Amino acid sequence: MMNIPCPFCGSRNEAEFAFGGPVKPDRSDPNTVSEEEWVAYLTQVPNPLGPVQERWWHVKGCGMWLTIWRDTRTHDIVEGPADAE
Amino acid sequence: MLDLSLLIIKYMPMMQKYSAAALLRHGLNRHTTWPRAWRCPPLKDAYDVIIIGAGGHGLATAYHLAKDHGITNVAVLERGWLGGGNIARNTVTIRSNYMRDASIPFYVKSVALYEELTKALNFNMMHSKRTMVDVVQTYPKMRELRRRQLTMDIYGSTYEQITVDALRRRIPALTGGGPDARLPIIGGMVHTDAGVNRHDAVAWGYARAIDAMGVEIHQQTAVESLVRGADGRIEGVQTNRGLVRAPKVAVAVSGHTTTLTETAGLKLPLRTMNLTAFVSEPVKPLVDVIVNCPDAGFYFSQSDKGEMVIGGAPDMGQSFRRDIKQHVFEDTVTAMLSLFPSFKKLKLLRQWGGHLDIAHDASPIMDQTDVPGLFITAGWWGGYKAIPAGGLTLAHLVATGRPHDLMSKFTLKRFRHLDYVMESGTTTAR
Amino acid sequence: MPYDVQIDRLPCFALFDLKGPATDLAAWADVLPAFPKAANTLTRHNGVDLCFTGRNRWILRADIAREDALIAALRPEKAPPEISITRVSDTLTFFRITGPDAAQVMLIGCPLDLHDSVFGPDAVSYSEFFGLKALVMRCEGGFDCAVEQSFGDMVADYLSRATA
Amino acid sequence: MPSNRMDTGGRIDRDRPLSFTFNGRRLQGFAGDTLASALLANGVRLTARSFKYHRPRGIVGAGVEEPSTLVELLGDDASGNRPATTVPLRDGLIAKSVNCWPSPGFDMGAINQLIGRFIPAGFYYKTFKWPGWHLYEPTIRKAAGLAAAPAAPPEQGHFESRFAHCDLLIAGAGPAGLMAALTAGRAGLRVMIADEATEAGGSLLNRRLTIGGTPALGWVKAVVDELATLPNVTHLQNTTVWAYREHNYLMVNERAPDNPGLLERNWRVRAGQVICATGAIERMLVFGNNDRPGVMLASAAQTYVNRYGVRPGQRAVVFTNNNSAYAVAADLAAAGITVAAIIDNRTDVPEEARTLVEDVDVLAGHVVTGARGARQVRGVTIAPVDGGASRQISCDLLAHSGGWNPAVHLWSQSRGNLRYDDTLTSFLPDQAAQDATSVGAANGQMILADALGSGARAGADAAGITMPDIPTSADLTYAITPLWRVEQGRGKAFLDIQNDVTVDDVHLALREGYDNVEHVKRYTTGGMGIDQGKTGNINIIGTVAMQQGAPLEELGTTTFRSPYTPVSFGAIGGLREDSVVLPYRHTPLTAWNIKNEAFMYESGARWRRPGYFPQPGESFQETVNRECRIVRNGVGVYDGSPLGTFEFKGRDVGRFLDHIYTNIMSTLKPGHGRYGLMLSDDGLIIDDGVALRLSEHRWIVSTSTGHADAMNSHFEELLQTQFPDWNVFVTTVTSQWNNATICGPLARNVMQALGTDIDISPAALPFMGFADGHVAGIPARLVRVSFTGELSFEVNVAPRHLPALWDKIMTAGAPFNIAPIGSEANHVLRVEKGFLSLGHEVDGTVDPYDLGLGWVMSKKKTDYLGKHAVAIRRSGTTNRRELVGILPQPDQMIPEGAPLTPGGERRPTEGLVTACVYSTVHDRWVGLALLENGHSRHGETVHARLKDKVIAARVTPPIHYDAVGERLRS
Repeated sequence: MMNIPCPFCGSRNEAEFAFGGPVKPDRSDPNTVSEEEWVAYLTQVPNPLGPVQERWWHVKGCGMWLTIWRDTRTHDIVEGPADAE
Repeated sequence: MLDLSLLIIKYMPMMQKYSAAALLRHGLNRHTTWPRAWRCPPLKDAYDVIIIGAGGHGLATAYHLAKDHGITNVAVLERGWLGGGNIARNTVTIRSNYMRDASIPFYVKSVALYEELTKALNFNMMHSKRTMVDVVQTYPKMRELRRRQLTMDIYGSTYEQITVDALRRRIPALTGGGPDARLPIIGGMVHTDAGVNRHDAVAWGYARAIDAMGVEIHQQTAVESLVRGADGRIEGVQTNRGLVRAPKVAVAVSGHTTTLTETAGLKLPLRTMNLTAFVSEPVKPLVDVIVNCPDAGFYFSQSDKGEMVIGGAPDMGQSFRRDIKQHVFEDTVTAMLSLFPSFKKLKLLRQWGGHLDIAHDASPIMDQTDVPGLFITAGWWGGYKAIPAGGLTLAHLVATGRPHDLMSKFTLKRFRHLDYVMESGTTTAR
Repeated sequence: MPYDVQIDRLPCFALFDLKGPATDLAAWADVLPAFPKAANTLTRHNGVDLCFTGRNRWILRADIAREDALIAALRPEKAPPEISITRVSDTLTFFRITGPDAAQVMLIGCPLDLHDSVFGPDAVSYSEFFGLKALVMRCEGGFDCAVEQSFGDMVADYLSRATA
Repeated sequence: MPSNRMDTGGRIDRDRPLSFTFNGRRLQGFAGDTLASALLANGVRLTARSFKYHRPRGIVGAGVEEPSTLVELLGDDASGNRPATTVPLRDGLIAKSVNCWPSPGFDMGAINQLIGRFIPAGFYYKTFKWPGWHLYEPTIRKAAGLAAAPAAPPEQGHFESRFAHCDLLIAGAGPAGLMAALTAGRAGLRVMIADEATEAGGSLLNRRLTIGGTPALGWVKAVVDELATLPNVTHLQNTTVWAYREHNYLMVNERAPDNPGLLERNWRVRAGQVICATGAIERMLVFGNNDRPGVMLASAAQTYVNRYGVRPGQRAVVFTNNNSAYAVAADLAAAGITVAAIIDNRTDVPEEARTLVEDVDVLAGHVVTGARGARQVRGVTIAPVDGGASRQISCDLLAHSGGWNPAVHLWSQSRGNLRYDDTLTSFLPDQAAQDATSVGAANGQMILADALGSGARAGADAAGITMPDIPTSADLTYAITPLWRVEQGRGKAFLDIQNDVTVDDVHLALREGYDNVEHVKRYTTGGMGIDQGKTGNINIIGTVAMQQGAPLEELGTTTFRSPYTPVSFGAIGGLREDSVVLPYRHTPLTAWNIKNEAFMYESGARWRRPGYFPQPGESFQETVNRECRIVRNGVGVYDGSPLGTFEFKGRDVGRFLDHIYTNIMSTLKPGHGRYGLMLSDDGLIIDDGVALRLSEHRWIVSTSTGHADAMNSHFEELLQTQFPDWNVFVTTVTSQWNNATICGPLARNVMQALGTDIDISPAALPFMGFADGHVAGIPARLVRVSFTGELSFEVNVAPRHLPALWDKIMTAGAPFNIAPIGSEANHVLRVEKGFLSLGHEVDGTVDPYDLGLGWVMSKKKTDYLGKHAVAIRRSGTTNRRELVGILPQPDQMIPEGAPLTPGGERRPTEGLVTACVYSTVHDRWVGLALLENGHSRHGETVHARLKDKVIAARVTPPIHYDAVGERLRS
């Protein structure tokens, strides 16, 4: 049970959050990219052995979607949400 | 065919035959005369094929390369100790009750190969064909399982519906899930093909057999990167013990697939996730089948040592930590106690985690990659049951360059058209 | 000894979900108490609680008898696009847990650190209660804890089991 | 019956005798005893049989490390596999040895000793192969497994799990832990200190030491008393910290909570900092027959005399490789036990140790090469370390000490790493991975003064105060010369007593190439017993090291897994069982439904709903048929409350809906609604529903019941992460708007009978229209949607009004024979209409075109979620499975999910039956199916393949009823 820093609520139990997956590149206009690029965007996510930037939704708390850097080897949160208060 | 049989005649005698008689004979000289189960030969600088990962799939692939295709100039490179990956951490459930045409025949074949493995490898796998019983608690689930049943029947995999009474007679400890329970049991499905065996035996049996056929296993040999030639083809691997060359490299490192392929500039639709299991204290025989409770979200079987071997849902986040998330673990335990209230007094003895990579559509991937000569077998999620057929089909692919019929749907190419294989099936209940 | 607590399921409150910048909300509806500054705190003004439960998110709580008056004052359907005002009186059901062991019973279901030094008299926060999303705040001699109305019967059952 | 109970001493209450039963014998003990100490007091030496060879065994340890005597408790506190050393004695306790029959004295399984030499480690991998394992398995299973499984849940009481928070969690209340707690507690930190023993003190309970010049236990009492006065300190005994998870989240199991209703309590503790004061565990020495009853850990013998006033023997030999056993010898002598000799592998014994036992014969540079005696130790054979003549000494107690292992289990679980220390010859905590420190013996501070000091230091650091003064104490220096095994001698030398793993087994494993420590562990099963190798693992590693000539630090340890000691699943689960894990959701009509004998079940998304309303004598099918006829020919009503409902507000709502729906929503006029379909960006159908535009900037969006939560997440993620600048607010109002849906040709009549201020004429309120007003005097929103294909009025009201509305509908509808409709009939009606259902027709592979919903895929919009993915998928795939209707030939039911195969042969499927229902409209079975290229195969005959037969079916369009849809528009 990780302790996830929420910008609004402070650190809370992981169980209050829903996992939002690793952060993908911004969604570009599919009309401007090749089919291969679009497929890659849809199916591939960062899967590093080490820090990964990922989203969590504080669904049972303040409702905020937040972004943290978590080390996938240790669960250490190496960087909290950018807009932490 | 002829030279294949020759191969076997040529190599098998190198292997010390295991039998009760051998035990007696060696027992008389205090077991000081047993040979090594496998050698540790010097690492050559080149092989015909390199297999990365001496886990179940890697070892089985080497076995079928040698046995079916006569390719024995093979090195299996293992970062740690052989059989130390997921094969050392799984819950040894062997079954073929899948839903899609693409999947069922593959698993039917795998179960059949497992049943013959003890004889094939002259190593006791302790294969226990004890059947799996599904405890069904919702109508949508029952509908989905009936769908499986009829499709499985086409491929000769057995799945029979039984009543709640029959279910409770089969599993006397199943005293929860009564009419007033949150999710009353509405029936069961019996999959008689299912069984369990001894995971260490599978790893050691394969290792011993491939060693006897001339394949080399190199433990404590970590592959740091894949090496490509000027033409983009795979050329070999860089290890902590130096460069090793091979025109064909197969990656069989559940969980770490992307870690390796990215060293060759290859991106794959895989995520690494954590799955946990735990065992109870050993107790006298109580449950003689594999109990699977899809609605409650857990399954277990009782090992020959008497421990309940229990598994549940994965932890959502990506993880290489091989840990246990307490809340995920508690959900599994509480689900179990709802159906098996007497287990409240049973004690947790040991728990552990393992990691595996899951493809974007949650189905396995076995294919040659865009890097010529580089093959992957990944996305196995419950891949223990797939080891023998996984080895059979990957060996075929590596040897012939063509996918085996049993794996023809599970290519990497399918993603180019988002043509998913959705074994997970129905998305929601009515 | 068993837990020394009193557990009551409270009747429906008048509840409003407010979203948007505090300034715009305050400008639109003068009936509102002063907006709390600190996250997860509330302000009280003649029987109306204003809970700061999320960035640009607020819950207004008052006696159900004041519901119509509040609707008239808040005019949800007329509110400008910069803000959102929605009546949600029926969406939450409140439990009041009071008595010497109230804090202990809360610990069985709620992962929040409810120690006085952390969860003060004006504290309010969404969190979990028996795994369900819940709004938790202090009340005289204990805690108020609200869950989604459709889960109410379940939580009543858990509480009776927990204190059996 | 011999009594080994001393007249005085120990922490037992001689005024409170307790009687208990062990293997059928009635025996006496005292309050304060453990089962083990009571057995020893009664002279019971042979207490167990070993797992594999069924060798006679006695009591080896005095705490959780006990590898030998496991008992099964019967009666009230029934439980299995309990080390006798951790079972507090109570009056009427009934215990029996596990794994032997009929008794440890006469055990049939002992036959295994005779064939022992032929069943070495891993023997079962090499045999039992012919004709098949199934032949041998049942026997093997019976032989394994130790105690019987619990037969039933506890009769009274329940388990509790709770959350807790503290600044500092201290595991262990020995000298170091107590000192840390006192220091941090005085400084005002919120401290939680937990200890597995029945009382605080740790090793001080077992030894005779002084602190501040007075007996150490006096100091312990003073500290415990002061902690009790500090409101910021929680002190728990009989409580084990069993797991150390990520982010300083630890599991703490309290076995005897103060609440009589509770059996056990599990604390989930989030700690600011953690101090591991878990002490050290003595390790065995490895020599021939080191498992004989009467061969005991030195610290255990010391514990029995000092803490329990029990003499574990009359004439003792002490065998050691370190100083600590000299204090033991002194204590044994003081207790009136003859100490025949101290055998020490060290050639020069430190003076301070030697002086403790002036009149005891110390044989330096010697080792015990074997224990004599079968059912209990009668003597030992000893010899010089460097070989030479052996001789024998008789004794009935062999107290041995192989040195001490810091209990680093918790530390390792926290992912803190270990280093091998050559002076202490054991693995010690090294780098911390979380905010944790290790103190006392757990950190290699083997002397009392150092333990107290490290505890005080850690407590002070945690509180950020200066180091307090430490009370003075005297203790023996710890000096050791490693002795992983005695190489001379004969007889089985055990490394793991519980799993019967010998030195020969490890040698065999290495010989056969199982040369990694993990391989050795798995091949020999060493360290895999219930004690998880607490006394033996290090000796296995040492033996491997000796054999391979490799230093221990290179080999490393095997993984320390949670739990530290076994924990009952009940405590882990706590209250969270059954409906707590999967809560039901109820609508306000649940009571009414139950009163009206609805068959209730979970119908997705945790909602408990009526499946159907059977009338007396009706079969399931008759009930469903009746409910269907009512809707098709008259009027019915159902509770549609669970439907996901969201209020959208803001300038950019239209723009946002255009992005998430496949069709265009922004053009919708206020007062109107529109059906829409939502795709994931990779083109999978995730939901369908209706959007209502209340006004320019306010909308209501409804989603399917099952996907409401997922959709909420979907909306918020897009809005917060992709369109943070868009002016859109989303508020969930599912439970603010419940609805009763009146449906059927007579629905309008019922509405008129109810009375409403809304003009419900088709012109004023057409299909997909809605209006706010009153129905039967209740504030309501009236919506013209239809899930049944009939004229429908969805009357949305606040939940608090729903029961009243429902009653009024029943009254107003009575003249029209209105009746409640369950979800089964709803299913039939939607199938007749060919309405798609997530989970039936939508199974993750079909796209809107396959379902005949191409019209809902906007051509105008250049981009929306899933648009391009669907195009890519269709361009790359052929033989798509498309939605069709089917009419079974001859008329009969086809089970849902039945595969369609060419000619019904045993061949790959070309589709499947997604639904098949009895249509009261056509008086026959009708169905829906997904069929390869189905759209172009209307009129063909396909075949459903069941196990026992093949059913033909004619392919039709997927709409079996009112294709033009005039009824729902009426």
